[in-house]
Amino acid sequence: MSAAAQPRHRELGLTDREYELILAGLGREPSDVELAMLSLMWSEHCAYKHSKKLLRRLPTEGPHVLVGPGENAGAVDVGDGLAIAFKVESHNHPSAVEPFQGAATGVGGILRDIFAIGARPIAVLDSLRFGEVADSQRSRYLLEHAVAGIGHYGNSIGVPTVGGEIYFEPSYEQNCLINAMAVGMARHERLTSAAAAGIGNRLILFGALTGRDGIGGASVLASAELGEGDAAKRPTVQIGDPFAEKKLMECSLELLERELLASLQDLGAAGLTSAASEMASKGAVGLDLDISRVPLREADMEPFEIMVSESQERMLCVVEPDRVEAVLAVCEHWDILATVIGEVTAQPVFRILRGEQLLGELPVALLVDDCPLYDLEPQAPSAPLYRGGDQRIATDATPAQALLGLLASANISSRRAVFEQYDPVVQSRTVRRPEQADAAVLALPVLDARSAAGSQPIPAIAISIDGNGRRVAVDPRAGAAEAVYECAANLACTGAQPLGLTNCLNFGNPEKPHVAWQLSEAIDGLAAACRELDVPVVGGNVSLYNESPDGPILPTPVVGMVGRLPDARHAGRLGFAAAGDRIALVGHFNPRRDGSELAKLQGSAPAGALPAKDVAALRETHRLVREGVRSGVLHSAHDIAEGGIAVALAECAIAGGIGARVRLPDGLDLFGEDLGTAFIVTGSEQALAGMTLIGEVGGEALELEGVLNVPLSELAAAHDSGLPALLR
Amino acid sequence: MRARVLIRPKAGILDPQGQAVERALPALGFSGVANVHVGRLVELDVDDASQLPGMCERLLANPLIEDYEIIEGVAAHS
Amino acid sequence: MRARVLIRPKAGILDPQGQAVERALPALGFSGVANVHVGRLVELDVDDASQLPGMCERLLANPLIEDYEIIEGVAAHS
Amino acid sequence: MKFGVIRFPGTCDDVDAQLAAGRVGDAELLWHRDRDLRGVDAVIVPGGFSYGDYLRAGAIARFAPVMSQVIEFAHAGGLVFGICNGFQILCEAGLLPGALLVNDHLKFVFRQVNLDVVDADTAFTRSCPPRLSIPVKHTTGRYYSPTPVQVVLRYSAGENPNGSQDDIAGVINAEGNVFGMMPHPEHAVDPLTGSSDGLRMFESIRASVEARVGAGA
Ligand SMILES: Nc1ncnc2c1ncn2[C@@H]1O[C@H](COP(=O)(O)OP(=O)(O)O)[C@@H](O)[C@H]1O
Ligand SMILES: [Mg+2]
Repeated sequence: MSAAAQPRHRELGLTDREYELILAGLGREPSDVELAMLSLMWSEHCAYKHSKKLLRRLPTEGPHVLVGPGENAGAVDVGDGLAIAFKVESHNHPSAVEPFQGAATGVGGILRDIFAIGARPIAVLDSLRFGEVADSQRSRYLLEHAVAGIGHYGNSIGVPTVGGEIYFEPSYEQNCLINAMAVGMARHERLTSAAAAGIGNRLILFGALTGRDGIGGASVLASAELGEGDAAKRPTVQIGDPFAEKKLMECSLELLERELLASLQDLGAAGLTSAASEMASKGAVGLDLDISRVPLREADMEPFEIMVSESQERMLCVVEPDRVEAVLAVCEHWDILATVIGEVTAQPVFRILRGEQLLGELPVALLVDDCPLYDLEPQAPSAPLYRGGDQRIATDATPAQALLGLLASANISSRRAVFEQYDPVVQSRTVRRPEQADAAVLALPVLDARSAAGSQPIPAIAISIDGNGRRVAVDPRAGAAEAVYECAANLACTGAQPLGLTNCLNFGNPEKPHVAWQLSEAIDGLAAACRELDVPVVGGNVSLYNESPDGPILPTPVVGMVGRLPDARHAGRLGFAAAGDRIALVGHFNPRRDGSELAKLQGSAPAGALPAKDVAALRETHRLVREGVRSGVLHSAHDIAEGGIAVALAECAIAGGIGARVRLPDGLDLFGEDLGTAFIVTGSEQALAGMTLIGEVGGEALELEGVLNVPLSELAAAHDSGLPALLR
Repeated sequence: MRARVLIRPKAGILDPQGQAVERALPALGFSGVANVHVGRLVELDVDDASQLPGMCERLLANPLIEDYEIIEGVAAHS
Repeated sequence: MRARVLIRPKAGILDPQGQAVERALPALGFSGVANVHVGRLVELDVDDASQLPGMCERLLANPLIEDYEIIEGVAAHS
Repeated sequence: MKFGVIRFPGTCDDVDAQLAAGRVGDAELLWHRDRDLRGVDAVIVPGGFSYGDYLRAGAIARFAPVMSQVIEFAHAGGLVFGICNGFQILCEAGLLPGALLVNDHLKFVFRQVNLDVVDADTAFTRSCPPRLSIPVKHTTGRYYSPTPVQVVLRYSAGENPNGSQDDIAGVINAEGNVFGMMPHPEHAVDPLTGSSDGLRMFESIRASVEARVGAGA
């Protein structure tokens, strides 16, 4: 359909009813700039119109919560006056178009959310989903470029990328998922709000020039007038400049450290429009913004383009008039362009000016609060969401063949080829990097000669990110809950107690009843698991309409969790530690094949629900492992996840570089899964008293008595070469 | 035939490399420089020059963010 | 004046980028390609073209590993 | 003794280098616009992406105002230690021979590698054991020199992460006072974060500075 064929508000994604609400709220027709601003602020991305009501089901309070959902990132108290801020965000659609820049700017965007609230970013994690790499050239391309983009941004800005996860399923073929999580640290008093405050205070835009980047939907406002020769006026892909953001980050943190700012906000989706109107809304004030002062990369930009540009590496702050000089001086020190572009006003109205000329005048509430929120119409689908895939492991494979096949498979093989492209150690606090433990561990205080020599504990945090869309598809409620359990289990393996979590809800079109059902069930599952484990949700992100002509993606809630451990010196490891250590299986383990990796690789469609969990037992198991690791009596700990107990044992052996001899309890399914419930731990015989002893560490092979006996070198080769072989 | 492909950031696309060079030059005493852009150069021998546009579209350039220009029949550089 | 600087790896120095392109092309169905090299392109407006060799020597190229070629007076690309 | 750690816009491992050097002496950061080295006894040009590594790694940083001071300091015999991006900058500045090229596999690589100390008789390696475990992390680490150079560190057999000529990981100038290496010893100074082998290099520098002072140099 051509641009002229339907009313402009529809071209901009507003329904007729929404447009009527706008007319009623405004009492007149909006101008071009106003319409562009409103259409973006009323978009799913900014208004959460299909998810906000559901998100209210998530528990958001807890004794450690310092900042809950609503600010740029949530934050929890980790003691000693320190706060940890964190959030996960998606950049799925830009990455499907241009994976390198899409992923890079995804990292850049989530980092800005962290330093916008006053925290210094100390870690990045990524959660990636692609189509089946073994079959898809496109998925290999997307993976390679997305990983390079994440590395490019994180490595260049000096924030370690300490963890992540990748899954491959056919449903992500056309719609890959690129979620990035960032974690920051601040002293409590440094945490900053985005709320604009102080009538007469100045609004300063600092950072990169404003160009036509990512103008997206609003570009239809120009398209009517765009001729063939006007290619230059078309919106462009956002390009990330980590060098610019490095300076912007240092500059922002210095401005806050010197207490020069009344508030600070990053520019993300919908650029100046969303950043400024949200600052005004939070502060219950108005703003006058003069677009003629906004420094531009291209001279001939239209007012609406300036207001909705998504050029990266920009921040907005509110400053008292007598501090403006000082702010500009700090910006100059960091080689950062900074310009006063407006002022805080008493009337809660956002006025857009070009010099003296008034281009737009919108009530802040109309922009930020008045978009209608929709009730979904969930309906359970009649057919299963996941119908199984191609067979890649023979159904009559021997246990040894199945184990080697799993270790080399796309979803289980070593991620080394990916994480070697990320710097995990910059900032000198990484105590556990990828493949050393189930969660990343970062020391909080500076590590120096004194900490090394002293006997004082070195408090640390552990971070994990998880979410298995296939299991959520099998059973949305239980699958989403499993993501929470598994993150908590990962933390337990390092000795950490969960403090809070963030989540990114990647789903299809919520206007479709079965997608609405997935979303609603998954949120209920998340909420229940959070309550069961006492982990509040402090923030997150929702990415809907992840669809292709083949249908929606698997429902993919991704959970990022942060916990605390009292002493980094006792952070757990997953690898077997020493010959002679006893091995125990802990937990109320109820493994099932349905929905497991082996079932997938053997081409069988999952039937029924995921295993029911005994939550009291699960909590107790996590506590036991956590305490055992903290006290040092456990020499290693690893949760049993995808691939079941056989894969978990192999991973412990590979990571430790030492074999084991194990006798499994009768009737235990070698490859069944029950995520988050059970662990392989090692220690002395006394340390493991009361646990189910299953074997002993030692030798050059993994032997499961009467079942299989495979040399360690063969296990390691399968695990290490799996992904590179698929990528070739 | 030896051919040369010049690949440059599309107009309007952020070019941080070009900016960095432009800002560095005055400090070295070079003035009167503007509009610096940094791109890529690919030189190759091709049997069939009609394949060049396809190669550019599919591999050498990223048409979403880069323009390319094909120069056929340049002198060989050893 | 708009000028163009072509910077290429010196002969004899391993050029893995050129090799990667050369290896990738046949898989995309392009044959008969050889001797691929990947370098850098710098385009800029200069008031005084006599400054160009100095800029190349000091900043734009590293003469130890790269050769450069200056092309003066090219048409402007918007 | 006092180390000075140079910070350019885009430098990432400056604080890490300062912390590492701080374990054996005093260490302070120097800003790229500084025009004096504040009396430091040794200069560290740390890792990261100075000026975004745009154009060529290290190409723009070498012209920063502070670099003229570093060059003067080096010509006067002062100890200058370039790590990763710092090594690239010192090569670009002509203080060290050779150049760093993009890795043969074209990707960024982070890896804990073993290094053979092939010359323990330098101001930077005198306290080092024959083998060190230290991480590398770079995209442009393939060392190349058309002329013979004094090699101090090599990647142990089979561990070359970037295709560098003759497995070279670190080289020193003819005068023995300017040294550059691609691996990051500042990220190997505490067993808690993986290894403390890198600390030996900072200790070597301190010992060398103290020996000079002792000798009245
Ligand atoms: N799935 C979710 N769970 C909890 N909080 C959420 C979720 N999705 C969004 N939020 C919260 O809603 C607010 C708005 O999110 P978003 O628009 O993504 O923020 P920003 O514009 O700063 O990136 C944030 O405070 C975020 O934490
Ligand atoms: Mg934000």
